Amino acid sequence: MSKKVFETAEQALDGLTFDGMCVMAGGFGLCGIPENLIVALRDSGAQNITAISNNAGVDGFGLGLLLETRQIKKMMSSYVGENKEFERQFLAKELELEFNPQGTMAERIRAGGAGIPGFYTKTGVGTVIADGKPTREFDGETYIMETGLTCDVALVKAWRGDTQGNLQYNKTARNFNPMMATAGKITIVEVDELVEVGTIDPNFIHTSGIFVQRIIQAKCEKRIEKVTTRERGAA
Amino acid sequence: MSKKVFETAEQALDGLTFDGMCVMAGGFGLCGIPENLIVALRDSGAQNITAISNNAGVDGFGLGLLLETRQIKKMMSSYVGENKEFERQFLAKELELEFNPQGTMAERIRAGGAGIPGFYTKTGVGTVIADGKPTREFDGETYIMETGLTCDVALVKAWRGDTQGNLQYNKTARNFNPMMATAGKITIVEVDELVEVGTIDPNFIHTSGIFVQRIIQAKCEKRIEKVTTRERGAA
Amino acid sequence: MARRAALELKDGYYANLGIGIPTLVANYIPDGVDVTLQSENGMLGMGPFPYEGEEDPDLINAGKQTITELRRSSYFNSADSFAMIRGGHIDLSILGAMEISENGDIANWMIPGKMVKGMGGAMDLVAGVKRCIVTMDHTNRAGASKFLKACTLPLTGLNCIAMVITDLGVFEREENDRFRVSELAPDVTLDEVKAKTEADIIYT
Amino acid sequence: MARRAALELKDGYYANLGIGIPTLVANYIPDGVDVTLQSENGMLGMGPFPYEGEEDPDLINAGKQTITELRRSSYFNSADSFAMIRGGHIDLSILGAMEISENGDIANWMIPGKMVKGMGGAMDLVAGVKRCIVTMDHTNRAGASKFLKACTLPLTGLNCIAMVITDLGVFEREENDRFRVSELAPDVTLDEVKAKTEADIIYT
Repeated sequence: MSKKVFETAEQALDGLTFDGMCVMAGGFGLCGIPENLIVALRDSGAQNITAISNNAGVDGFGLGLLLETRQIKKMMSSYVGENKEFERQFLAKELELEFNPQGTMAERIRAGGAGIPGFYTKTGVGTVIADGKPTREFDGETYIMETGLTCDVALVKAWRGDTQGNLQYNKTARNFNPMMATAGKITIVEVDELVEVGTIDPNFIHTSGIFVQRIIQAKCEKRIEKVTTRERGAA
Repeated sequence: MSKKVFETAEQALDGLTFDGMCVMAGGFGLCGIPENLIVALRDSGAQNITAISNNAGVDGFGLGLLLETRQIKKMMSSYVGENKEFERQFLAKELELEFNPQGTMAERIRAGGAGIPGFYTKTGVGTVIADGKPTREFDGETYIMETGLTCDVALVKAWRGDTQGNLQYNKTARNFNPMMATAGKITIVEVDELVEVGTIDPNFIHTSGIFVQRIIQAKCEKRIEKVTTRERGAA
Repeated sequence: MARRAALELKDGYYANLGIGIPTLVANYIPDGVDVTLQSENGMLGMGPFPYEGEEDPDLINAGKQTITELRRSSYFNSADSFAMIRGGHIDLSILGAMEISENGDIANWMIPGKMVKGMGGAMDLVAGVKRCIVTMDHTNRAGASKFLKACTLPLTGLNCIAMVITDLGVFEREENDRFRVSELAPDVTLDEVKAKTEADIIYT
Repeated sequence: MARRAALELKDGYYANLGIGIPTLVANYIPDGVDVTLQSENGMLGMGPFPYEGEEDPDLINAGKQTITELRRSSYFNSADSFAMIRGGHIDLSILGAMEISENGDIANWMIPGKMVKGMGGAMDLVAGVKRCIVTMDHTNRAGASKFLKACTLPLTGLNCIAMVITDLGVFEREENDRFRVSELAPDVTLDEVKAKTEADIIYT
């Protein structure tokens, strides 16, 4: 039962990294990213990584760490605004980039995990996103076909997990993590809190343990990208 | 806020039923079916209903009630084994029937609610289910295209709901209910327990209130189709 | 513009507000109008910014700003969030734009030759939300119209904008699919709008 | 057959057992082998039947029987359940069959001319689960082989069965996609298997 539990991020990645691998990393901005697993992936030295993640981290944090070391060959994202090193490498053509509309990307990852190789969406019809993609009419409207995505290793951040890999996420730190957990040939999770099996109410498990091969408990810095506050006394 | 809350099943259906309407009803067997809303639908007198539901109830209970009164013109289901009146009407060609593989049906309903008009699946390739459906190859394997399903009114059974329509389901009574809640032009829910908004932890809401137009609290009989037990002292 | 856009929020609406001017719309929602805001990173029932010291790194909006939750809030994953958007369950989206065309196309995500940050959820929103309203300046810094016969920038979505609110007025798309001037901003004349609008719209 | 099939359940497996003989397999899972059972109506970690008086109408398996939960259990909706199945996350399915063909086709859901109850989740299981094993009687009541060159009944799935366990023996599909007799049941001879098997399989 405890075969899924590993002590450190490094041990959790052991034997699973290789040059040219495809990795998914959960998170939206810096919220809900598998911080420790990303550091361990950097330290593994794997090169020419294809990274699927909604964003590319910031300089010096999150996937920004892997950009600094030039371990990423290609990014698939919906928005990469907050990263100077990313911009530099992209403009110097050192980095491939495939933009996906955020909802299309989320659905492609869910589809990959669900054994659905393709689906139709209205998103992107008539835009550059539709270039080269098959189309089909339904009820007189045009839709484009998008394909399912899977990866070699999915790196996931959850709030609480048990030793069987059953997971719960916290607030908007959920984002892409649950779908990515289903789309990895191997899924590795870092949780704030690792608990005994039976602790989490089975009605409220967000990700079933079947999707999780390895799990670690790790302390996250949880950096905030944009602190915004209101004044006390304000509405 | 309380505009979504209705007193009775009859009131909750008021103005929404019509001849030829398409209805989805949640539940697996008799587990998690919207018992009271089905009775109210029968009493509305709507005729020629297309009913989308994994099963067809039993004689005298669940959708079996609507079969008795001949209000159903067509059923879309994956398994209809437990209903003599169903069998009689079907063999007499008084009832149309479209079988869907259970997983295909679940995904078609999810797709309908998610704005996905079509998707590809391996389920049913080479069987009668594939007849007349478009196919496509992905990585050298053949898949068939299935379409999204929506309906005029979705009847949903949940365990707990708040006055904004946020829902939680209990155990395997969840089944088709959450997807159907997303696929109705109008979604009506009956819950065992109606609570004030703010009572349910926002992290563990299964269906967001955005999908729910009307909600009632109602007592369910919760009939068990097959009681199976083990002897005390047994493993 | 934000104040005017807020009038489009009806009681019981579920709405998604884009970054920039649209975000400000939340401040002008009329009393007694109950609106639930969606944040496409996975939340319904977005609350105001937190008090200082109460920021939660696990709770941000689609603009990556710290926010708070409300009693009605619910969280979900990104696939479910965009299922909600794509499936037409969001009543209204208010978003910014670089260009709008007379047939309701919108361009708001890239300028060729400049570094492109990505479309985020914008393409999904304009394709999926029931009614999309744009707030934008009527002209660019050089004084050229942003309300065009056809967009010159790469599109975000085709034939999807129902209303345009600019510093000059309000432009509503009618059943014949053409935009009509429905309101003028204070001290703005129809002639001024005509002069600053390239799109072929109805002025009466 | 159930006892033999249980040997195919390896430690750490997630498995789905069909109705009938496959259900009995759970009783023979060897000690020390940790297997999690899926029920396609929305549960992982299916427990045994409840004690009398402790039945929960909200807790049934795919055969509609009352069951119990375990410490490891989790519940999910039908779409997520079949996402799990279709996506290849279930290691093993054991199911019954009316006919099996030599190329791994299975027919187990309808007999033309008889009332058809439906395929339930069977088509999804055989198309999605990593490894599908059939347990069935080798011949029908009339003594005719159910292990055929080609199925005569409407198919449930194409080329999807990896192993057949019958009252006569165990038949494993090899890399060349042909079935081979890998075990004989007690007191069964190869000649008897040959006589009762229509399918072209390997007997050495």
